[in-house]
Amino acid sequence: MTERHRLLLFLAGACGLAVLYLAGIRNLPPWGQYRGPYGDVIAQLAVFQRHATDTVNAITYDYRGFDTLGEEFILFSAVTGVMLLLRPEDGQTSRAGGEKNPASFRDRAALSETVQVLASGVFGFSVLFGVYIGTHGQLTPGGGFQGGVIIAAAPMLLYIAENTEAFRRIVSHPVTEALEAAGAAAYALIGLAALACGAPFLTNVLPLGRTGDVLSSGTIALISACVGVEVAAAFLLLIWEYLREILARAGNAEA
Amino acid sequence: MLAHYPYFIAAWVFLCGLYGIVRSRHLVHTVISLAILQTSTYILLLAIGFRKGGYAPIFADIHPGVVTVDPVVQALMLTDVVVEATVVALLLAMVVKAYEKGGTTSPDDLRYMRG
Amino acid sequence: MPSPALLVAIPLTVAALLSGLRRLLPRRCADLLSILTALGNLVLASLWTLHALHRTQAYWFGNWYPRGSMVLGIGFVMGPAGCGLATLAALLTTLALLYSWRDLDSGGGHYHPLMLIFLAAMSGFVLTADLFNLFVFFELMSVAAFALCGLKTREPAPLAGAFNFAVTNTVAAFLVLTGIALLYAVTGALNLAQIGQELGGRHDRLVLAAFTFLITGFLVKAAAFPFHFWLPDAHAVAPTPVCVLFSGIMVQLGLFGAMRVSATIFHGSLAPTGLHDLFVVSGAVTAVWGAMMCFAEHHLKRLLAFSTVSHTGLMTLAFGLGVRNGLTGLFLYLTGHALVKAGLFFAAGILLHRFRSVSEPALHGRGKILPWTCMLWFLGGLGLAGAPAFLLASGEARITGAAPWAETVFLLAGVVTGAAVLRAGLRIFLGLGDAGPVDRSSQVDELPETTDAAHTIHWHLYLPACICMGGAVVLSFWAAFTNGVFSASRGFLDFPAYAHVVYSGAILLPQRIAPSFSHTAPLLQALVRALLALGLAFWAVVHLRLPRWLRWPSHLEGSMRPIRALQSGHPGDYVAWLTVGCATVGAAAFWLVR
Amino acid sequence: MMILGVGLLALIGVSALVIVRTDDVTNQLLGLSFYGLLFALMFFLFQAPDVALSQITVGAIALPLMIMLAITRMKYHSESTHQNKAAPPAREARHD
Repeated sequence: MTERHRLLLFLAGACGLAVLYLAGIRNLPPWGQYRGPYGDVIAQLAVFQRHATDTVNAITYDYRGFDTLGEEFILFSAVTGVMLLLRPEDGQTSRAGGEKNPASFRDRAALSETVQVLASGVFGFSVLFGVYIGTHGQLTPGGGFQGGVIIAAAPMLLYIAENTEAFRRIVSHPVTEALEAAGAAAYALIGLAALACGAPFLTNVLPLGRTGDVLSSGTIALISACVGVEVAAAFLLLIWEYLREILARAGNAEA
Repeated sequence: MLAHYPYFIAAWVFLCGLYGIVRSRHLVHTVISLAILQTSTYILLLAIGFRKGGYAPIFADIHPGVVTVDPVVQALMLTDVVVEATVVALLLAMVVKAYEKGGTTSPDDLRYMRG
Repeated sequence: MPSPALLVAIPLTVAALLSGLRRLLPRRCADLLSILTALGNLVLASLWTLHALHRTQAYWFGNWYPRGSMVLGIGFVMGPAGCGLATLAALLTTLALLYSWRDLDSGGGHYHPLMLIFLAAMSGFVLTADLFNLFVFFELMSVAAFALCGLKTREPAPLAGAFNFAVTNTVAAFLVLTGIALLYAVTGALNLAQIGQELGGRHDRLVLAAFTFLITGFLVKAAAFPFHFWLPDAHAVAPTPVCVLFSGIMVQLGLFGAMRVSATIFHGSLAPTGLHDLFVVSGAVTAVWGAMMCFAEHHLKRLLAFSTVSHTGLMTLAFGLGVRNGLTGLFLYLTGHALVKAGLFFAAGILLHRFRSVSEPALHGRGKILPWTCMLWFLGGLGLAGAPAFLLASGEARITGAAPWAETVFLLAGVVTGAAVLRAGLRIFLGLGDAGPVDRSSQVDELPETTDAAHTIHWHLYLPACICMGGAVVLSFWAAFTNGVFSASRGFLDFPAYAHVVYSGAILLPQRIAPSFSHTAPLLQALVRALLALGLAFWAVVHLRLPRWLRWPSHLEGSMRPIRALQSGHPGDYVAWLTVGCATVGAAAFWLVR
Repeated sequence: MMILGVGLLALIGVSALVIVRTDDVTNQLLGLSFYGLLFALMFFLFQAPDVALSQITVGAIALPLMIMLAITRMKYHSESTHQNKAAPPAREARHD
C-alpha cells in the first residue's frame, strides 16, 4: 500500500471508530458524577479493615493485589525482554571491551566542581526522598512504585555530574539484576506465606498496627517495599541497557 | 456537551494516537504515537471516577465518610502507567536493535516479511 | 486440594529465581527446573480439572470474598473449561521446554523465565473472574510473547516481525481497556458475574460499543480477519517452541477471552439479539482467507501460521454456532488442533535444526533421510484436514452436526490447509515433482536457533512431537474425555451457575454423558476430506506435467499477488486495517441488534 | 477548578495532535515530556495524587529519558559505523 492509500483506508476506519466511540460515551453518566459502588464501598472499608489511610494503595497492594502481582511481572518481563534484545553478541565483544576499562570513558569537558558537589548532595537527597515516598505509601500519596522510580532516577544525577564511573558501578552490577528478581520473587513469596498459614493467597497475615503508623497495615507496607526494590532496580537496568552501548562508544571514540 | 467533555477528548486522543501510528515514517515516532494512544485510557478512567467536589481518597487528613473520588480507577491507572512504560521500553529496544542490524528506522524498510 | 493460586504463583516465583540466578545456574539446571515447574502446573491443573467436573468453586485472593452483592477483590472461578485449558497450556509448555532441552539458544538465560511467565499468564487468563485482571494477564501474556519473539536478534527480520506483533497487540490491549472502562462507568463493578448481573439483557449503544471494543481486542489476539496480519510475521520469527505456544494455545486464548466475556458480561444480549452471528461471519471469512494464504505460502513456519489463522477462524465460527448448539465440538476441535499444530511445529523445528532451513523449495527432496519426521509431518497434514480418528474430526462432526451448511466452510478450510501441509511433505520428504515456486517469503531464511553443531536429532526433539500426534488420536477414542468436555462446555455457557459460584462459593455439577453420536456419516465425510486433501496435494506437486487446462494449483500456489501484497509487513498498514476492522465489527453489532 | 480542568483537557487534545503530526523525533520527544507534565498536572487537579506522582516520575521523566537514550544510541551507532568505514549493516538480507 502506498502512504496515500493507507491514510485513506485509515480515514474510513477512523470515521467509523469515532462514531462508535461517540455512540458509546453518549450513554455514560455525566462527567463528575461517579456513581459507585465499588470505589465507595472500598473507600469506606479500607481504613477499618486494613488500617491504611491511602485507599488507593490499599486497593493496589491488597484488595486488588493480584493485579499488581501481574503488573510487577509485566515490568519484569519487559526488563528481561530489553536485556534479551540488547544483549551484547559475540561479534560485539571488541566494542564492549571499552566497558572493562573504565578510565577510557571519562567525559571530555568537566563540569565545575560546584555542580558536581551539588549533584552528589542532591543524589543523597533524592534517594532519601524515594525511600520516604516508598515507605509511606499506605498513609499518604506514594508507595513502592513511585518511590522506586525516584530512587532509580537518583543515579542519573551522578551521570549528569559526569561521575560516570560511580554511575556505572552502581548500575551495571549484577547485584542490580539480582535485586530486581528478588523484589519480584518476594511479592509472590509474601502471597505464598499466606498459603503456608492456611489462608488464601495474598491474605494479610501480619499484625495491622495502629492506623497512621509507618509500620501499620501489615502486608501492604511490606509488599510496597518489595515493589519499590523491584521497580528501582528495573528502571536502573532499563536505563543501563540503553546507556551501556553509548558509554562504550563514547569511550572508544575518545580512545 | 460539557457533561461528556472529557470523554470526547479521550476519543480524540485515541484517534490521534492511531493516526500517528498510521502516518509514521520513523519507528520511534510509531512508539511515541502508541504512548499517546495509551494516554487516552488515562483520560477515560480519570473522568469516569471523578466526582465534583470529591476529595482525594486519602484519609490521612479527611475523615471517613467524606465524599471522595473513586479510588479504584486510580489503582487501575497505576497499573496502566506501568504497562505504558514497559511496552514503550520493549518496543524501543526492538527499534534500536532493528536499526543496528538493518540500518533503517523507517517502517517502509521493515518489509522483510512481505507476502 | 492445593490452592489454585499456585498455578500462577509458582511459575512466577521460579521465573524470578531463574532470572536472578541466570549467571550462576548451569544450563541443565535451568532446563530441569523449568520443566519440573511446568510439569507441576500440568499435574495441579489436571487435578483441578477432575475436581471441577464435579464441583466448580471460587477462590478469592486475599480472602476478599463478596459481601452481599458486592464483589470486593479478585477471584478465580475454577470451572472445568478454564481448568482444562490451563492443563493444555501447561502440557504444551512442558513439551516446548522439553524440546528446548540443552540445545536451543537460551539468549543468555532469559528464555526459561520468560516461558514460565508466559505459562503463568495463560493460566491466570483462563481462570480469572475479574475483567481488569483478565486485561492484566492478557498484557502479561503479550509482553512475555513480544520478548520471546526477539530471541533471535542477529538479523533485522525477526525484529520487524516482533515489532509488528507488539504494536498491533498493544493497540488491541488498549481497545480492551477502553471497553473495560466503559463497562465500569455504568456498572461500577469489575467482576464478570457482577457486571453481567448489572447489565442483565441491556444492549444499548454503550453496551454495544463496549462489546465491540472488547471483542475486537480479543479477536486481534485470535487473528481474525482483518486483524490477523501480525500472526504470520510473529510466527516466522519466533523460535520453534515459542511458535508451538503461540499457535497451539495463545491465539485460541484470544478467542477464549472473547468467549468468556460473551458468556458472562453479555450473556443477556448475545443469543437473544443474534449478536453471535458476528462470530459466525467473522470466523467463516477468516477460515477461508487463512486457507488461501496458507496454500500460497512456501515458508514452512508461515504456512503453518496461516493454517492457524484458518483453524482459529473455524473455531470462531464454531463459537458463533455453539452459543445455541453447545460448545462440545469447539473444545474438542481446539484441543485436537493444539496437539496437531504443536506436533507440526515440532517437526518443522526438527527440519530447521537438521538442515538450517524451513523453505519448501530449498528443502526439496532433502527430507528423505528423516523417515520419522516424515511420518509425523504427514500425520499432522492429515490431522489438519480432519482425517478419521483424529480429535479434530470428532470435534468437527459435532460442530457441523447442528448446522450442516457450515460443513462447506470446514471442508474448504480443512482440505486446503491440510493439502498445503501435505504438499510440502510430498516435496520435502519424498522429493516428488518440482521444487515449487521460489517466492520472496520462501527466501527469508530462518536463522538457526539451536547450538548443537553436529545437527544430530536427539530423543528430546522427537518425543514432544510424538506425544502430540499420539494424543490427538488417543483422545478421540477416550469416552471419558468426551464426556468431560461435554459437561465442561454445558457449564461454560451457564451464566446463572457462574454467578452462583461467584456469590455462593461453589456449585455441584451434574455428571453428564455426551449424547451418543452416529459415526458412519461423519466417518465418511472425514475420509472424503482426507482423500481430497491428499489429492489436492498430489495435484499441486505434479501439476506442471499435466495439460495446461489442468494447471489450476499454480494460481492457488503462486499467483495470488494482489492478495498477498496486503500482508505488507508495515505496522501502519496493520493498524489501519485494525481501525477498519474495529469499525466494521461495531457497525455489524449495531446492525444485528438494530 | 472545573474551568482549569476544561482548559487543561483542551490543551492535552491539541498537544496530542501536534505531537503525532511532528515528524522530527527529537522535537516529538520534547513534546512528549511536556505532554507527560500536563497529565501529571491533570491528575493532581482531579484528586489523583498517587497517579500524579507516578506520572511525573514515569511519564515526564523516565519515559522521555529512555526514548532520548535510544535515539542517542542510534546516533552513536551510525556515527561509529560511519567512522570505522564498516560495511553497512546487512542490507542484503532484504528481498524486494
